[in-house]
Amino acid sequence: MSSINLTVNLGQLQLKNPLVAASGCFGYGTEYSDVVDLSTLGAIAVKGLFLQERPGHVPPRIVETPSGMLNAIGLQGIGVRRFIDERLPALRKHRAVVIVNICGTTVDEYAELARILSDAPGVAALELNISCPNIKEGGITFGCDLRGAHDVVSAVRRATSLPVIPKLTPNVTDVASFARAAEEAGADAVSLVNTFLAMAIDVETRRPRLSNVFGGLSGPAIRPIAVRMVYECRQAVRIPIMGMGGIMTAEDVVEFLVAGADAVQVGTANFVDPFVWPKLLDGLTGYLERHGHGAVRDIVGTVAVPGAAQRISS
Amino acid sequence: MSSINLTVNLGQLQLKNPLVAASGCFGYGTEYSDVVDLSTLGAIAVKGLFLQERPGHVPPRIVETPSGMLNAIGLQGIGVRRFIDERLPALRKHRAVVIVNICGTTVDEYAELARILSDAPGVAALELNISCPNIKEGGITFGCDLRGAHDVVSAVRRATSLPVIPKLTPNVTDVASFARAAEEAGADAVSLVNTFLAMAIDVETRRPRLSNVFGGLSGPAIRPIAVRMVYECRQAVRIPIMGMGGIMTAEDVVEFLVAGADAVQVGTANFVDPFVWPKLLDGLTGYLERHGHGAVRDIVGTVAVPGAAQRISS
Amino acid sequence: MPADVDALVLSNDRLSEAYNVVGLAAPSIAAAAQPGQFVMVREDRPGAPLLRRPFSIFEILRDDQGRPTGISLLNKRVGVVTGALYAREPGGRLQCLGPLGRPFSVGTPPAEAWMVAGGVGLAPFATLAEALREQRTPATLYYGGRSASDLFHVDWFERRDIRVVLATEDGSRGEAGLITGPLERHLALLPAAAPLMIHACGPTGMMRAVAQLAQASGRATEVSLEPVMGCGLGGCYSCVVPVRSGPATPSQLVRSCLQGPVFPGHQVAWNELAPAV
Amino acid sequence: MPADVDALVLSNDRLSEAYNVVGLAAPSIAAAAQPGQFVMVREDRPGAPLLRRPFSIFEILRDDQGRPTGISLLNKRVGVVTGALYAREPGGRLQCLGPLGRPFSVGTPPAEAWMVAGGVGLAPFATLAEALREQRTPATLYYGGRSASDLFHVDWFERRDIRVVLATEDGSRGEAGLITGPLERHLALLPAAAPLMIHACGPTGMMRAVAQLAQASGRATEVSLEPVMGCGLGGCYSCVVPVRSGPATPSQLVRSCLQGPVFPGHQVAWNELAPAV
Ligand SMILES: Cc1cc2nc3c(=O)[nH]c(=O)nc-3n(C[C@H](O)[C@H](O)[C@H](O)COP(=O)(O)OP(=O)(O)OC[C@H]3O[C@@H](n4cnc5c(N)ncnc54)[C@H](O)[C@@H]3O)c2cc1C
Ligand SMILES: Cc1cc2nc3c(=O)[nH]c(=O)nc-3n(C[C@H](O)[C@H](O)[C@H](O)COP(=O)(O)OP(=O)(O)OC[C@H]3O[C@@H](n4cnc5c(N)ncnc54)[C@H](O)[C@@H]3O)c2cc1C
Ligand SMILES: Cc1cc2nc3c(=O)[nH]c(=O)nc-3n(C[C@H](O)[C@H](O)[C@H](O)COP(=O)(O)O)c2cc1C
Ligand SMILES: Cc1cc2nc3c(=O)[nH]c(=O)nc-3n(C[C@H](O)[C@H](O)[C@H](O)COP(=O)(O)O)c2cc1C
Ligand code: FES
Ligand code: FES
Repeated sequence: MSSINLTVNLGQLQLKNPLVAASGCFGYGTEYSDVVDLSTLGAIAVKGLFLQERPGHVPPRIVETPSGMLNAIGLQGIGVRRFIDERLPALRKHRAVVIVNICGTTVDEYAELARILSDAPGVAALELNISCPNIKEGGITFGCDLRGAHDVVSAVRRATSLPVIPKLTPNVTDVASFARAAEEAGADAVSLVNTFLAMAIDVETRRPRLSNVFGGLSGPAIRPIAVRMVYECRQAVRIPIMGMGGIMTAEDVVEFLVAGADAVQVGTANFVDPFVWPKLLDGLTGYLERHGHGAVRDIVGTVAVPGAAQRISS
Repeated sequence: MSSINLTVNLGQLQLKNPLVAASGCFGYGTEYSDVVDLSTLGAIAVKGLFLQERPGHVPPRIVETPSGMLNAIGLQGIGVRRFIDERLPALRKHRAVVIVNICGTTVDEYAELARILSDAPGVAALELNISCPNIKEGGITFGCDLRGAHDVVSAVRRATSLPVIPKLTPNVTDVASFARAAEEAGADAVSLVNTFLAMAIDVETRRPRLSNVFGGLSGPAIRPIAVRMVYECRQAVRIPIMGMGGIMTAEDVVEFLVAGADAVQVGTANFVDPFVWPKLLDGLTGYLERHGHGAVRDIVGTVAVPGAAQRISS
Repeated sequence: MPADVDALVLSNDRLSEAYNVVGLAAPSIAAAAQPGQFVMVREDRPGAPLLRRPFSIFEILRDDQGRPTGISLLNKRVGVVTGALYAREPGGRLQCLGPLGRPFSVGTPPAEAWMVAGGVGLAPFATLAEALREQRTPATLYYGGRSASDLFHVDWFERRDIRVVLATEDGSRGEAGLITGPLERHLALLPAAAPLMIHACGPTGMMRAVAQLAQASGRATEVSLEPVMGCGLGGCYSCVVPVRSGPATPSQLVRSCLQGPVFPGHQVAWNELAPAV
Repeated sequence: MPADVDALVLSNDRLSEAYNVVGLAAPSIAAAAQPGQFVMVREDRPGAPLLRRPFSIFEILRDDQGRPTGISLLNKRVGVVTGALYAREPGGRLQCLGPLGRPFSVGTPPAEAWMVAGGVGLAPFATLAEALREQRTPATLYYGGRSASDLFHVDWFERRDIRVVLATEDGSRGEAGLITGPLERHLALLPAAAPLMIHACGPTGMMRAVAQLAQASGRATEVSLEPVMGCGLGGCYSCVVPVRSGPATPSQLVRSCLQGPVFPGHQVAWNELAPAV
């Protein structure tokens, strides 16, 4: 490889490069060990976990939309204990850096999950899913309420010494205020964005295309909104940001970094091209070389914005 | 034509069909009189007007994104007086049904615009742009604040007997609460959605692709989010809804109607295909015939949603 | 370990207005493929649909020495990507990820194998037929369609010593009616002691009927389901189907890209299977 | 009144790795087109870019009787749509909306017309050359490019009795340097009394230099600007350029799809013109 320094720091957590697999788009990681060398990723945010196993929603669970997709998986999952017993050992064997994405229906559940995972060897950080639009209780209810978000982060902060990274929903008026609330509550970093709450209707049957009626929009369609939100949060907080939403190419990775993300997550692109990871890494390295930068962090937040520019609303 | 009843009622305003040109995407209407018979449209929402002329933003003002576009025109416009003198007569000659989209920086300005336009012959309704993401003052500041939205609508309601249709921004946590506020303040209908605040960066120059830094995302990319918002508002208010966001085909028109829109607006599609209007009308008529419906209103809000389904958050 | 092959289109044989067979250069997939496995296909051009689409591997293409050089897909045009596969001219390219999924089990004599295909459900049976033939397992293809013009490659199977039983809904070829008609009669005639495995692929209603007929006569089945699939690799959890491990146990939603697409017919909770959208 | 023509691609003449000329069947556009007008082009396939792209009308194609049958576009490959135009084979289709915009003014003798083209800025001058010839207006083409291999259709203009002056930056054809070099010298030589109109199309820097040279010698210019355009019909207000009606009046942003793309050079507020992104 080249002499470029690809490492990034997310608070206490140092990653070997800024490319992280997004939660829910990479299974528990082990599913991809055949096609991706898991140790080459900055980290893997595994599929969202509750304390308990969950069956998820009845299919159809996904539908394609223009330059995007809706999903309503409903957080089907094996629960945190089985994850620790059945998946974590294999992830460690593959030398994967594991960020566990956790989801609860109460503040206590989040804290309990954090405690359980703190004792499990091989967990690098906790991502708090306070933004899943696909479940009835918990999840997004915390993510759409500043107080709720603050409470969840504080509780988890007290329960663990692992890095705590709340994941913000874009379905709010002012995402930067949530980033600030997270920072104040002691988050090590924030990640954003989760999916946009959306809906698609089959006009022939006049029924929703998803069994759950609503689903979350991801993919290139949302990228311009996600980039704006990362930029806004960069202006609002000092803690590191993991940016995501529609990243498909190395150019998209750079766009998020330049907007203010310290690292990026890649979700939907895994479905399109599971071999995307080395392409992203090579493309990013090539970009940095071409522009004469020795380190990823040299370009973070460097978008040249004329002084006057700022969010118009609020 | 067929025997299908295409008329729709938006409160006091009856339209001959549910297809309305979206504000800012059809100039002042007159620009299109060569390619579209303006009298065949349900109505035309003309480009947003302030009391005064406005120069708008420095170019570049648009940029294409995956299945969408960003715009930051900055409401360049000729002001309400010149509109009345220079454009309204021609629109009347073409027998266009004119909805005037108005924008102010204060509540009083909205009211003043409403008074001026109430006296102008040939204005069918007022659309209150409380949702433009592209100007610094006014606009979206009202649209992101329930109180502000209520105040603007009430003030305009008192100032005019024309139908009053606030246009809602999607850049909020709970769009339905804004529809309710509008209804309570005496709106005849609501239209939604305006564009999503977004940003695109040229990674080679690391500068924003728009001179204004931020722009509004429109086009097919946003359709699933817009459909969800129309559905949510349909559950929340009794007043009619004009739905929009990424409509390109007759199938998309039906999707919005079925989700709960009484009429639809078509914006970005005009740029792609200025001859889209007869295609939409024929496609809609064909759909209704094929499904044995005698009137547009028979399908409005008919999406079959299992009892349990409802917005998960808030 | 699946490969993603930027496959050259070698041939495009249009069988009818709706069906075609696309030949693709993909030696690595061809060499690894087992009967019933699938590939995830996309077009690599700006603006092509985001998500890949699943297709059964139809034939294994071979060179003069019998070495695997590629695969073909039996395609039925129903939407954007199947439309593109129908239109694709030789010389073009398609991105093919595979082989994926759990294959059919290939029985050995004295067991017999019956394959039941409806429409494009014929796709996984060419590779299965060849594998059965290699084992010298006596095999029958039950193949149904709307009319004679919907039945393809019948002689392909006959040339490989597969007994073929046909049915068309309009009676234009083979027996009039559904393919489950002859299947049911033949099942009744087969001595209970004669071992048999039934493999089915086609419309859900057909597979369900086959599984129930088989169960009633105590026969094992394998069905190849066709849910919507987002990734094919177990990453997205979109492709789940309800299966139960025992007749009384509650069903569980399992990923058909990993645990399927081939499932024991009696394990599928047919009542809970979502209708294809 | 513009038409949207689903135009058959008649020919694709690749001039270099970057440039080509696409011939399109579009009789109605061809019949109505005036020199300097443009069309808005898109591909009608799922996933094609949303917005149309503007292209000058290059040639008017005619049948044996001289009746207009179509148009050609001189295309320079820089991105998605220009890439598609480069790749498009005869037999394909392109959606063409036009003719649009304010044309060049076609001078009459004794006035002379000088056309100044840089790179793909040659595009609007084929139709202008023919119109000038019809008026018997003496015409010169000043045509600059990076090197000889960037200059095309020179003999096309010569066959139409256009005097051609060439310049290349590397000196491989014509004069070495920028085309404004010979232009400036020739301007100096032209008697002040001889009427002249200068038309320019090319990189912004070139057009600006031409407008300033001309103004310095009291000559009128028309420049054809190339801003980003969203609709071409005056609907979106994306294509604005700063123009001023008098030297002292403040500039106004006007839509170049309606009031342009051709503007009097002295009206353009060159300092305020946004750099092409
Ligand atoms: C394991 C597996 C193997 C398959 N093998 C074959 C094969 O060999 N040959 C073949 O032609 N097809 C096969 N299919 C079905 C094929 O994947 C779908 O027809 C295809 O995804 C449709 O894509 P499209 O872009 O053409 O349709 P779209 O434009 O996406 O949709 C058009 C219509 O098809 C419906 N549709 C979409 N996906 C599916 C699906 N998975 N099943 C049924 N309907 C769907 C949509 O709801 C819509 O009504 C297989 C599916 C699976 C899961
Ligand atoms: C009135 C007019 C006439 C024109 N005539 C011709 C012509 O005859 N032949 C020809 O080849 N081109 C012509 N152009 C320029 C042409 O429209 C652009 O090159 C084209 O829009 C690029 O589209 P794309 O999809 O290939 O590029 P994209 O993939 O959209 O972008 C690729 C790159 O090109 C840049 N770009 C995009 N639009 C423009 C633009 N309008 N001008 C300059 N750069 C741009 C982008 O910023 C980007 O860097 C004309 C433009 C105008 C306004
Ligand atoms: C199928 C699917 C499942 C997802 N599941 C989760 C999840 O369990 N937890 C979570 O925090 N985000 C989940 N997400 C959101 C993604 O992690 C990511 O935030 C979003 O998809 C935007 O990124 P992308 O456009 O790159 O996919 C899911 C997304 C998809 C498409
Ligand atoms: C170029 C452009 C200019 C716009 N100007 C206005 C405006 O002046 N007032 C307004 O209310 N909405 C304006 N909009 C928003 C549209 O009316 C519409 O709400 C939005 O584009 C979504 O619809 P679409 O996806 O069909 O374009 C503008 C949109 C575009 C693309
Ligand atoms: S298709 Fe993604 S998990 Fe099976
Ligand atoms: S290109 Fe839309 S107004 Fe000129």
